[in-house]
Amino acid sequence: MRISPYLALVAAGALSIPLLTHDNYVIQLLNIAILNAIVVLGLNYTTGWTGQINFGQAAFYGLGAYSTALATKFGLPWIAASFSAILVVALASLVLGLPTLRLRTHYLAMTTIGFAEIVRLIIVHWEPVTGGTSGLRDIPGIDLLGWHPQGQIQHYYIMIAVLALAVVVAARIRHSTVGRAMIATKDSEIAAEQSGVDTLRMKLLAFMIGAIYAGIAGCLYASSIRFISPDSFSGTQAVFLMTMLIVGGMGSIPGCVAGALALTILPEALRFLGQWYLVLYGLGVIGIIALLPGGLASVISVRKLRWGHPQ
Amino acid sequence: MSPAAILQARGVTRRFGGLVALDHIDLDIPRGIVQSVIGPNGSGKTTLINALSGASPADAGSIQLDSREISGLKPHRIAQLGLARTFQNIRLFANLNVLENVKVAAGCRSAESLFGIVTGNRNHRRTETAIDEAAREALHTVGLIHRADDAADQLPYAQQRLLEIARAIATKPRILLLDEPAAGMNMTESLALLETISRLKSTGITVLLVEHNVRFVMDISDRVAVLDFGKKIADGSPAEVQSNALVIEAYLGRRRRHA
Amino acid sequence: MLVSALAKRTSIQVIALGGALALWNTALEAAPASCPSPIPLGLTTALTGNLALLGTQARNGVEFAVDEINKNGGVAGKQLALTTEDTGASSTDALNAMNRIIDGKPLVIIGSMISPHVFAQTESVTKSETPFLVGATNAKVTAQNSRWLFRTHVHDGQLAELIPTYLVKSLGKTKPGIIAVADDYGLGASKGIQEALAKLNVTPVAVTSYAPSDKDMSAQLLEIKDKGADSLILFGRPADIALVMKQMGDLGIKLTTIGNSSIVAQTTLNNLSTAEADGAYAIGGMIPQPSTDPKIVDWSKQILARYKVPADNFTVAYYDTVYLLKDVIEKVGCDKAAIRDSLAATKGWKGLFIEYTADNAGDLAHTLGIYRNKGKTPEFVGPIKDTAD
Amino acid sequence: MLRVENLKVAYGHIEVLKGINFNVEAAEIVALIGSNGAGKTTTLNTISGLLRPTSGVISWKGENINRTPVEAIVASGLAHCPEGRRIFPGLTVRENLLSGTAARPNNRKAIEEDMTLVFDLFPRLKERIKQLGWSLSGGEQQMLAIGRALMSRPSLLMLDEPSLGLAPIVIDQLFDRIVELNKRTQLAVFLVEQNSAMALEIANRAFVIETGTITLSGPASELAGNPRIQEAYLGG
Amino acid sequence: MGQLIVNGLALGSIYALVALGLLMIFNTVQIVNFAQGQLLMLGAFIGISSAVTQELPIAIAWIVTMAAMALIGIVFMVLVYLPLRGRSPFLVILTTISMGIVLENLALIIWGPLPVSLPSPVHGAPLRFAGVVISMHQAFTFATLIVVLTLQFLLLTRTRFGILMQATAQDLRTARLVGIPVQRTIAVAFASGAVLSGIAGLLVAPTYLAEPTMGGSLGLKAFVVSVIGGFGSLPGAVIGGLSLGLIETFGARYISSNFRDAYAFIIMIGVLIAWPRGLFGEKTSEKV
Repeated sequence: MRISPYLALVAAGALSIPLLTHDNYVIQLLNIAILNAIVVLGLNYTTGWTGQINFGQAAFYGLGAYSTALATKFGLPWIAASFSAILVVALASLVLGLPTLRLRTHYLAMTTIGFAEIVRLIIVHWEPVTGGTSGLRDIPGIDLLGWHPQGQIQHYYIMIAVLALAVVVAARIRHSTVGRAMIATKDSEIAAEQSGVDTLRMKLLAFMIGAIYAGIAGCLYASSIRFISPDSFSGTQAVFLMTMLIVGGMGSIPGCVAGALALTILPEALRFLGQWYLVLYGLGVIGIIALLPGGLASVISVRKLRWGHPQ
Repeated sequence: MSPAAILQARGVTRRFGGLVALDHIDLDIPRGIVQSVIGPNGSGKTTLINALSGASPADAGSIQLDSREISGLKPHRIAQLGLARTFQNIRLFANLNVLENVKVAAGCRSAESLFGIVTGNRNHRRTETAIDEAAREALHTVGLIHRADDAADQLPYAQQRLLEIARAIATKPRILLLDEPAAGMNMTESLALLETISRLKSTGITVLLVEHNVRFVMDISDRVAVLDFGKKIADGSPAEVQSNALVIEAYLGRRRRHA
Repeated sequence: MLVSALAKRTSIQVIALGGALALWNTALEAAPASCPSPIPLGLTTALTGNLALLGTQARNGVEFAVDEINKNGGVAGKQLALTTEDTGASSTDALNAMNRIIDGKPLVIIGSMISPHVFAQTESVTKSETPFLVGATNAKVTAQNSRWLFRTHVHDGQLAELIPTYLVKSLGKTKPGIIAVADDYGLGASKGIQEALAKLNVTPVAVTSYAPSDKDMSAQLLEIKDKGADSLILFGRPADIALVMKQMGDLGIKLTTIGNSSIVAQTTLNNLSTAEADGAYAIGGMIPQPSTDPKIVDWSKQILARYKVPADNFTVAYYDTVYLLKDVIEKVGCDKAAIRDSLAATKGWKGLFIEYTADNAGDLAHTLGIYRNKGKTPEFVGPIKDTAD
Repeated sequence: MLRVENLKVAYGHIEVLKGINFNVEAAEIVALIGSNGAGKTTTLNTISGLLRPTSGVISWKGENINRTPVEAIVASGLAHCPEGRRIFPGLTVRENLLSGTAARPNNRKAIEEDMTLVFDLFPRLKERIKQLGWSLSGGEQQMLAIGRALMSRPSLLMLDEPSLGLAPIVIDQLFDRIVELNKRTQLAVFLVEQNSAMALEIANRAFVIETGTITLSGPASELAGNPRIQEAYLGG
Repeated sequence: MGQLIVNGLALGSIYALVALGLLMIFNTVQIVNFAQGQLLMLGAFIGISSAVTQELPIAIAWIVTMAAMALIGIVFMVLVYLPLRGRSPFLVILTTISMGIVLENLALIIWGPLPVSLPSPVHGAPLRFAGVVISMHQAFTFATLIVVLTLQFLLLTRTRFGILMQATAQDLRTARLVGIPVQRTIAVAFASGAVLSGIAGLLVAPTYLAEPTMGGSLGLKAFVVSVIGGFGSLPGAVIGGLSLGLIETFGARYISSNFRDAYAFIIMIGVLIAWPRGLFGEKTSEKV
């Protein structure tokens, strides 16, 4: 691998964090940041590579979480529940994607917002099953062939492992016919078509893979935090996920991870700002969009940067 | 249908609102030749390429590629069946490097499973190697192999045009549609381009060359068709076309009636 | 005197501030030495997002009490140090906020009044073995089997029982329509109310809801009216309750209306005309507005002057919570388990309005009152106690 | 009146104009001819301020306008009738003409008078006054584009390929109008064309541009017979 | 039934007004402003600050609000539009969303979380026919919608400036070429778009109260309206707005009030699947 020394360094750092701190707060925050990173990596398939606006990612995240919670509460083994969650999310992505992926920009944006809102309303009002706005409590924990991880640190290692897998899969896909075809679809749909790329299929595939990433993260969320409620997967969260992608750098795998980590941890570091925090958050995002088109990825990337080339 | 024709168009018509951009165009392109389509600005040349390649399908008419009807097919299907094209206003993939731009096209017929990609199994590695080789070969053909790792949009203009051609030939086409490939090139670059086209022809690819610049196509073309106001006004050898009065008028304009 | 009536009938005595001061002074002498200085307190509450109003009202109660205590010499001679974290509007953020609070190792944590936030936080707090006092209204909050969790506000299970009972038995209405806000607060209550009505053999003519962000509730009101309702059960937040009552006025719908304390909240009444507000009933605890007790009136005025937001029942509950803690700490010192046990043994502790007594689940508040708007002025009609007491 | 000196323009890395020189004087018709991609439109767009030169000087009525805003250039009497006509499709004929007055004061009476002049020149436009721009024929659109440019009261009118996509008979009529306009009002015309035969017939002087360089220049009547012109288009 | 229609139309008028503001900006620079709802909220609060806090007469408060909104519109253009000219529409969408977050939280800091109401400019007993009640404010809201629609129509089609605005919208490059001061035209579009939202805010505050988070859902409804009606269509915005008001009201009454917000989105998605550019189409043309 080209950048293996860096990767090794990052991996060693990630694995040793729990040795440096036994702090539940830090580890729990990292766990949530890692889950966000997985969701944003998924969003990157749709928006970063294939160029489709998707404000439904938080809803897929939620669908994954609720499917897992319900399946495990129903008594399904954890492994089976996680697969059923992936299935549910993949089906939902098809239901949304098939009729709507031909739409462009603000029309697609609105459709995905609408989808997310409909999913949220169903969760809120299907109280007997979903627990409504009070959410679902006492969700069974992770059960990996009889091993039940306990405490934040054990969960942290599971999350890191899944994130690593998500990154490897993303990197593999990026450097395959599929990844190149996705980026070609974004850069010029017509040129991609005329080079033999079925762009509609690519959009759908990106949408589905992205949703599955969100579904897996949702599954881990439900089984590790063991409480879910609709407000964690709302439209506001979808906007935050999107800003993580933009701030990290659209299309860049390390950018996605960096963006998710930064924007999950930063709010905590800036808690002292109180109500001013969100004002500065919004202004910061605007600033990054205007001044740093490549996002954090263009700062952290070890490869040659391409400044000033808005996508 | 003449058995030798690789591409046959019959009555291809395209309207934009009230404007008839292509008016019942018939075209027979024999296998293995360089066929040019020329015409003044706005005569319908690019519209013809868009119609043939499916980018902006014809409203009426039939198009057959090697006796197979391709009108109405999606552009990517047409590309997979062996019709490739370049764009007059260059459309490269800005977020991919030069080699990857070509790889997109080189992989157009390889059906890879996601499972294979993710696990990196032997089948996948074999496909990737084949794509890599094909893409490098295409870059080699147009003389861009030394820029394989550069960002596509950092290339100089003429090389961007060559990259478009490399991308098109990486689909292993039976017929290659070139839309004004020399636009914006200087003399040396144009000559090099002509050489590349001859080389492509010698490998058995049929070329449909759309050009505004008549001078450019004369030496290389086996046949030349001329469009004016969306109609085909001439079709024949370069010499025939060059001396055709209708063609001269279409290009230079008619003298004014009272002049 | 309404308040004295309240005091007499429910044997609740409102603590006069002067009396309280005397109490603190005596407590000071018996101060256990084990307390750190300052004594760390944690609070998580919503200060941004669409729940900011509720969160702010709770925060005001805690902060006001802490400042007052500190100004008057602190707890056992030690100052209180309050750390506040914003939960935003999501339970994930609420969990993050809580973990951060726990990280600061506070002696006691005061939690949000938003039930999903508390659900998300309880496991972490329980693990940290820190006493956890909340005002969240979902009945199930105290059913989480946490020995560390206590609630100092009445819950909607109590309201869900009492509202139908009062409506059917005391007001004699048998065809109610229900309208509730579609969040944890309203939908939970709506469900409980329907169950309680069923026990009374009453079926609501219509059950409706509206989203917290909705502005127009006329469709729901017209449905209830068209279906021949003789009364309206209303459950929501002050902002939207005001809209419902305003629109009833606009539509000329006059029904006996009964609901939660938002009906008599200052925030609601500020936005209603006399006619729109008049005659509506509310069941709730510790509502400061109707009080004529000069101490409470003065207290309310101070809160309004300082925060520009009127005090509500949550402000009262959270204010009481801090004083309850003060008394407990002065009694048992700064041992978390001892504080927990002392809280669990609370019996007849007198707050601003009511007495707090712990039950097995950890619920401390059991006293509710019936209020009625006379014009734009709420009046106390009478007390009722929940069945658990 | 208009003087272009050593003008260079580049799109990114690509130099499109490689240092061209020419001038247009009052009441003249000057033609710039050349094939597609030679740099004709770039020349016009740079003069009217849509593009900025990399080097060289554009002087208009003695002032350097290299950095002057587009609307100020229009206001100073330099009108540009763009390639492809660019009629506002959703505006009526009248509204399109009105849009041409953007750079002058909103004097209703003067505007109405000028509109009458345009209608005198192109009576067809008057018949179509309430039609939307997109519904006009190609020739009518070209008339409208010229009319719109005239509404800014120019002293130099720059026409970019007015013959593009028009039938020969329509081109004839159009060029008659241009000549008439020039004769009647002393309006200078800078005509960019690939239809060289027609352009050379009505122009006083002409330049031939090939890949960003001016390769021939002289009185139009002399150039008309020059075999290099046909060569430049059709090859030898 | 009649009452439902009246209330649905009253709500729909507000949606239509916000959509008209959205249209003003979209029609000039092709930007979909996802912070339009927050502009409405600002309008409501500025109105309240002037009329309630500063105790200005209500008519003056309206004028102050509109002037302030015009200024805010121009600031908005400078912050959001100018730095992003020519960038992908996706980034513009995200920027306007971020701007919405900024405005909402600034409002929370400035005005606090309390819901407040604004006096209506009109008073008097409600109108009643055949059991249907129309409050004076509802009648005033209808009237305002009609006046605004008429003024907007006259401005865009009967004045030279309006025609220059339309020209700018249809072809920005040619607009520059014929000498239209496009910068100023765009500034006016942003200013008037903000003013229209401000008017909607002034109309919302008396009946629906004002609070910092009110913009989010109203803004979103305005997009639904614009999508259904077709972005950029004046009749589309009005017909879309009024019908959305009716759909929501009737859906809440006769199907279920729980899913009130879903009806709008379901219909929108349905419309888009059938007509990808909305019922009244988008005026811009896209070239291959």
